Amino acid sequence: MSLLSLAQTVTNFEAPDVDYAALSPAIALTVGLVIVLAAGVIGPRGNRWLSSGLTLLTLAITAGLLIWRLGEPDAEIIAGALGVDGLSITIALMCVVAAAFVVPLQLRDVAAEEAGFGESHALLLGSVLGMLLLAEAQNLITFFIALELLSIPLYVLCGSHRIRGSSLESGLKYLIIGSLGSATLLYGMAFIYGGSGATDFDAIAAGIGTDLADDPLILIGIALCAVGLAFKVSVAPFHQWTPDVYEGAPTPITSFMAVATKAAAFAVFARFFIVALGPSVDQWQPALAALAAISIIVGNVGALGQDSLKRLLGYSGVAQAGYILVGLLVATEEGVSAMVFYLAAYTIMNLAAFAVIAVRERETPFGDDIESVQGLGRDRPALAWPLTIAMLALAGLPGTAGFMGKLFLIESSVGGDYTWLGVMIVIGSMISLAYYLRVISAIWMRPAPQLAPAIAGASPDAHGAFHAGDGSSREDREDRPRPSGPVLAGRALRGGPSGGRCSLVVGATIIAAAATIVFGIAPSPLVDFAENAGSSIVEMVGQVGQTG
Amino acid sequence: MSATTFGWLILAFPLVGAIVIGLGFRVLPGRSAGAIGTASIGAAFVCSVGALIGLLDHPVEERQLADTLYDYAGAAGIPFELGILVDPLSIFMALVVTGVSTMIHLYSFAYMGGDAGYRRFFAYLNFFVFSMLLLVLAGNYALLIVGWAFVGYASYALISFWYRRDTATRAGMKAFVINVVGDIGLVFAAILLIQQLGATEYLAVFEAAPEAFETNEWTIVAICLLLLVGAFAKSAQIPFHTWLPDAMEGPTPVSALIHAATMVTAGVYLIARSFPLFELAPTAADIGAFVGLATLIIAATIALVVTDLKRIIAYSTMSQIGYMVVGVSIGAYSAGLFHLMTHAFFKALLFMAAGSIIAAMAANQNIDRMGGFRKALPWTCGLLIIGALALSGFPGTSGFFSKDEILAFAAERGGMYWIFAIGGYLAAILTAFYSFRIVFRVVYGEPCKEAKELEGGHLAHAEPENPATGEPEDTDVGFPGPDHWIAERAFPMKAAMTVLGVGALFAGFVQVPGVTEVITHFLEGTFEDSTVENSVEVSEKVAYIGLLVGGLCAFLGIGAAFYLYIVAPGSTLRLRDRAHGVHDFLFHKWYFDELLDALVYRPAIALGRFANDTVERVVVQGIVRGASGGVGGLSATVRTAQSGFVRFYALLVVAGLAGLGAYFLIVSG
Amino acid sequence: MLSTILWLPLAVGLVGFMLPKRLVGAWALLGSVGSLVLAIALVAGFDGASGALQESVSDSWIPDLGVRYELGVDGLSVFMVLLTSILWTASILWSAFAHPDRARNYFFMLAVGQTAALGAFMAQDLLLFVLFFDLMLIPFYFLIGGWGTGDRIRATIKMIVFTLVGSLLMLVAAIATAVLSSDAAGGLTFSLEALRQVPLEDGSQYWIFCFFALAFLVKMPAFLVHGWMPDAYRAAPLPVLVLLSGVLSKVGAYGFLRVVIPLFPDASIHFQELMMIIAVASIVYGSIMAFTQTNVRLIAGYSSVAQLGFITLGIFSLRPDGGDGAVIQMFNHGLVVAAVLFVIAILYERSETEDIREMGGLAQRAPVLAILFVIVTMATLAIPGSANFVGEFFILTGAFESKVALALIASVGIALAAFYALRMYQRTMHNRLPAGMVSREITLREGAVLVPLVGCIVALAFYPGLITTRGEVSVERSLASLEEPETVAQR
Amino acid sequence: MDLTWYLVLSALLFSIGAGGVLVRRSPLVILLCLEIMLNSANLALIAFSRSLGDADGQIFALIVMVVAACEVVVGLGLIVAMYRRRLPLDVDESRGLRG
Repeated sequence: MSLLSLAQTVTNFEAPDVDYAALSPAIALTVGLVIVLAAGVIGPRGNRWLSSGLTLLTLAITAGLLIWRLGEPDAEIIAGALGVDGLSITIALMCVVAAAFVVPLQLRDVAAEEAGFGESHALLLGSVLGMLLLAEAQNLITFFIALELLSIPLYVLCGSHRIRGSSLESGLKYLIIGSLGSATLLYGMAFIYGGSGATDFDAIAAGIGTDLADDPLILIGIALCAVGLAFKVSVAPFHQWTPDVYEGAPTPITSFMAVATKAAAFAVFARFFIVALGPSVDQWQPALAALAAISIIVGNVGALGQDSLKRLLGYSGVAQAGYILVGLLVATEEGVSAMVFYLAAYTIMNLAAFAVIAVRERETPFGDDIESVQGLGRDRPALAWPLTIAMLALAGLPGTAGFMGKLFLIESSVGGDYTWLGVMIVIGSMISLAYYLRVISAIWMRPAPQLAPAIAGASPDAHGAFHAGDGSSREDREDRPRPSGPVLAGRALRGGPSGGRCSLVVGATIIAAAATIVFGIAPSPLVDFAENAGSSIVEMVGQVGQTG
Repeated sequence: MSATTFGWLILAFPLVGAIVIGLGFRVLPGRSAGAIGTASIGAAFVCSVGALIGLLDHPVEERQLADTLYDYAGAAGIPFELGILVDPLSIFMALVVTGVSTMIHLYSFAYMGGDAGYRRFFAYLNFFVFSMLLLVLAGNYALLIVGWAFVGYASYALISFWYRRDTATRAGMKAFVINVVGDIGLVFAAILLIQQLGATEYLAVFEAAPEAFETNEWTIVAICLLLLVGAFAKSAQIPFHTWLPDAMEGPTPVSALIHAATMVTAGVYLIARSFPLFELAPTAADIGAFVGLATLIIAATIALVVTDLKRIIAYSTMSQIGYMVVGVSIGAYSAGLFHLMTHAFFKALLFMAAGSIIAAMAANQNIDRMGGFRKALPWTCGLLIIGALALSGFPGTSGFFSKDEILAFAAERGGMYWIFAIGGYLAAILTAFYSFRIVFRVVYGEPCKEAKELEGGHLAHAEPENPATGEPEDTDVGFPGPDHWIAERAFPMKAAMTVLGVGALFAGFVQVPGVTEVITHFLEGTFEDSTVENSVEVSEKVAYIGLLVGGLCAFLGIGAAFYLYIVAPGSTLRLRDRAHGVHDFLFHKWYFDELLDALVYRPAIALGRFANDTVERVVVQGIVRGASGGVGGLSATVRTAQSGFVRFYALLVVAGLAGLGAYFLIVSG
Repeated sequence: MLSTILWLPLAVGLVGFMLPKRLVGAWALLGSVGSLVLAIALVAGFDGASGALQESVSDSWIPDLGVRYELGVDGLSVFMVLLTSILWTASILWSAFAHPDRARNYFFMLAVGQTAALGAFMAQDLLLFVLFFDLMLIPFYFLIGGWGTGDRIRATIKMIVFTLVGSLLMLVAAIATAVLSSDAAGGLTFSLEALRQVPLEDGSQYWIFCFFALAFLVKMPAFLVHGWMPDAYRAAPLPVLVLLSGVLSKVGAYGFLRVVIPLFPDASIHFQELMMIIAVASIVYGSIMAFTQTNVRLIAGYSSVAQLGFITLGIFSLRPDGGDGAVIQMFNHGLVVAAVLFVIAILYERSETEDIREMGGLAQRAPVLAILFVIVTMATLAIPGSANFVGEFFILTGAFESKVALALIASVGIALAAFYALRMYQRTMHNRLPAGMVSREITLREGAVLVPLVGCIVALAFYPGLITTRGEVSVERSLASLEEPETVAQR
Repeated sequence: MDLTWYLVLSALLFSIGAGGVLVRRSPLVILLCLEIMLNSANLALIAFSRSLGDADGQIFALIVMVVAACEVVVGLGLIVAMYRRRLPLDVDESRGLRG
């Protein structure tokens, strides 16, 4: 009897059907992650080539699978918990590219060396996996898990340069504030779940429908979720972790965080708000508009007069988040396309900038201080031009992808009756010129600092300014003792990479810069790429409209 | 060849001369530049005669031949053609200009011989003649303005010819800027004409004007007043006259040519040329006449006390032009132009004589230091006296007839116009007095040091110094020249002066009341349809009375001068002491310079200082500083908020959360 | 044709990177001469009678935004293209002799600048125009900052931020124009021709006009927004300054004729008085400042503020004669100010100073220089008989027709111009030679640059009709859209 | 018993957690407070799922616990690392990064 009932239950049980083809990128990443970790643990200690190679291989396979899926129709993967569509794939591709760009940067990164390449690469891949899932999340639960899967490895990576106090500090700060954010987000999710009675995005939208659009429970939930997401994309006034963490974390990690996290978080931000919370768009639009304006201003003025380039880019990241948010909040197809386009542009130009900073950190004793790029125009044109282009692009000057991105954002803002935000964007760019041009004038118009030529001379053994990271932490910067000969020698003894290997990074940098220019002149391919995302969002909203 | 072809040739020769000398300034040997210059002007004179003959072939009413070379810039409803008008008036002017210029070129050929800037001088001089001819031959107001401005530039270049003298450069600047003010007047007149009539071409304008305007309509009055502004600035009429005395900084031939004979009479020409407009605006015409009257009296009074030889003559020039302006303004066109011609002769002559004397004085121009040149410079003094006689209107000389014709016309027209007759005759007394003041101070009396030297056969030399400031000259630009020339020792100067002397004596006989009226007849081609001139027919009775009065005035003035300077020498000093108030007032030229300084120059400078110190620094840069300061402050705030305290970050987060929550609670239903 | 002219300089500049340093200058010169020849051919082949666009090029560029690669020249732009090529050739010639360091970058930046300027003049697509307009700044930032003198970095940042304030707002305005008129135009388009068919309603026209006007006025620069000018003029290397003041300042004025008046007629009429007042203020203020400055660069700078004021005055008389005057005056001022600046450079090489109080008496040993300079001076003060006079005459006629009082005030500028221009000439060439000043005759290199420019000035003085007749038709065409609201103008 | 009380309690817990993060200076305590916040969310989730009568909320809560555990692990790891470097275990002391 009981057996029979048991048998009945067994027979009744049917597993949800899984679209493995659509899931394949995630699977590939997971497998790769395990292998890399194993290789790191079992394989020869500190062998940078093995794990780097494996990581790149994994990323390549994932990218290949993603591109393959790009052609396929949209699909639900596991009972609507995950879904593959244009948005998810484009965002995932960006994250994968960013990671692939970071791996060579890590090659000579002392932090990765200490933490062990296997481990740090595994963590990197874990974070990428989180991003992939986040971009595909269709459901509050997967959304939350993916978000944490993205964040937690980054907490570790930020703190991975253990012998540097600032690295640990940044890790801790990131952890505390990040967890605070997650908690808030989670609490908000709880309210939305309670209000709408569902966890699937489209179900939530249906649940909210039109009558609950201004229900306090839902709206409080929205507020909490907005705060939580604003954290991840570092929108003011929830941005304050950004400059500190960017400055403290090892440069490769910073660059990865700066671009990939933003991309993934914005993807889910858009999906969650436009699809799930679509019904109460009128309620949250003004709030987000205010946030966007605030963070444009705060980010840009904060970056003025910063000497640490990473910090400067951190603040500029806050401002850029504000720009991108404009594309999101108009909640139109143009808006989302503009957002994705700008994210793509932002990815390439930021990667170029950070790569140059990373290289200079190793070549000069100035760390990421602006002095480290002074006179670059004469000494290292191969680095000077990419950085210049990146800065011009970030400032949104014509002929660069940044200009096109701003163009699309402004267009969507005007189209969505938020012209004043368009004006805010350009006002922000005006202010931003003051600090971007400061960097450029340091590159081209100021002489290289006294002892820099000896270091920046790009002679192989002179790449020893190794723990320049120390120089960049604040207490040293206050009154940095000019590193004298022996100190340098000591640094050089720490064994630096030769210029030859750096050329890999330089090459990547130049490619990124070139891409910035190319997409600035012929944006169409990138536009089509971005429009997949836009259209897919609109489709989802459309489906909701039919169901609800 | 047709008259118009000659007209173009008249323009061509001086221009070519100027360009050749200008480009060849390195290669031209010796005095060849002077030869080329003189020759080209001579050729222009010949062409003028040719044009005259060509013109006389036509019947009187067909003597207005317009011809266009090409459309200069006409567009958007603004006509702007490169066209000339060959008619009796323009040819008359062309003859006077080219004739006198030829003589003065001849004079300069020798006089400037010692100057390092010899070629430059002739290039400028030829360019001036070209501009002057362009002015008189222009067929429309637009081109007139071009010629008008070119003579202004030429005058500037020649006034500041000795450009190392800052007095000279300053005088040039003054002349140029005042003349630009005049140009602006003309420009707006032209604009108004275009606006009202859509034309600048003389014949078209004069044809359309009577239909377009009724008499004394404000537009036509405005047009005429604007024309008068231009005319006064060029002809040194009050209040635009202050540049002329300073212009004497230029070499003497320049004063003779530009600031006596030709350029300064352009205003008279302009008024005469635009007579159909002025006859439509009697008010403007009368204003012109009164300004002329004021100028002729004031200038004459100033000329009584000035001690600089050239400046005396300059003020007399102003005064004489005053006569002409009165003439052409009250409708005595041919009379005014007749006086223009005779004045050109005797005033050029006076300047030439003065130049010769100044050369003898080693560039010293102060008549207080001169005296007793009659033996040293017989020829010069003779011609000086001839010039003075003509200027003071001594019976039989050219000035006698021309001046009286204007005044007789005024008397005949009667009514208010009596004022001009009376004022004119009174001023004539002054004129006679100051012209013979020169004669008696320079020619007679005790020979001065230089005169004695010269009698001993040695031409005085002095340390080169600026007579105005007394500071030493640098001789790089040739002033005062390693050697200088007097008529007695330079045949070209002699010749030129003689010719003009003959003109000054006998030119009057072409227009003797009741006997001949060559000028009037010739000019009829232009003025035939003048309502005013033809309405007034000067009766022989009035004319002869006028001559009588004029003669008396001349005698009176000369007599007074004779008494004060010969009979009772030194009495002038007593006179000065007794009426020193008057003397100071006159000696400071009625304080016109000071007035101009206070009203225009100082305010402009003050305004400039205000703009620099206040507007630029406070407002304009204030905008910049304010913006950057605001952003900077904001940045400071943001960066202080970034305190590094993680708990503060958390606090901000909670605050933000609270804010959002509050907002959402508000919007929730 | 146009595409060749447009991209040739950039191509030359890029190739320059592969050449050895000593050849770069010559190569760049070759390229600029090439583009000059093409520009002359363009003018020669230009049909003056028709106001329509000529040599038009139109390809799709960013379909998603309806942005097209549309080029074309008409009477407004053809001479600007010529001016650009002339001045760039002159500037490159001067620089090629001077052998700047980092020559490759220098000439590359010059090349980028030329392409951008040409693009701004040729663009017939609003967004393309804006793009080139902003792009122009970048090379000049590098040129002034990299090869300038004095406090150049502050000056450049000031200049860039200041001028971008305008032009980025203009970007928003441009997009807004396209978006707001997309319904009427049937889809998003930035084509000027299409946009002028569907004028916006007044409300949006007004604020859009303000954004555009701000951009152009800052670029000129006009009174009150010229704060960047003195520093930039002091800092810029002279061959670059020639371009900055000769060409870039014109783009602003050109923009009014090309974009603002055709697209926002009602706003143009609504703000006519304001703009004319700003113009007159610039004239008077610029002139007053010019005759109180002692630094020759600043005299040139403020005088061009005044000159640009005249041009603006002509444009916003909203009449064909005023507009036509503005067109020719843009060309004249470009030539004249370039000549003046080169003269300043020559003077500097003799006196090692840019303060007129420390100069003087140069004419004695340098008669040829004196002659050239006096011609330039006379052109600067627009002596009748120069092409500049024709320009000012037309402008004043237009202004007189629409606002008599303003025209009269503007005439003060002419008198002041006579004063400051002559003052500069006299203080440098005349009066005593101060101690320690060497007066040298103009050298072959200097002559090679200056003489052709003066030649152009003189030649144009003989036949200004060359421009006025060709400008006329196009000006009327761009004023055409004012026609029907003319009634509004009356009240 | 009414759902509201559960929500009130969870809100209370959330506030306590947040307040703790704000006032306490030891990173350990701050981690604890963060845990409290997460659990307040859990409470709300479970309460809702109960009132809605659907299991998702409870599943969610279970997963959240796992995640919370991970966070704490990482946090503790960092704290240990700081301790090893003799860095003061006081969040107010670690403010090298600022400005």
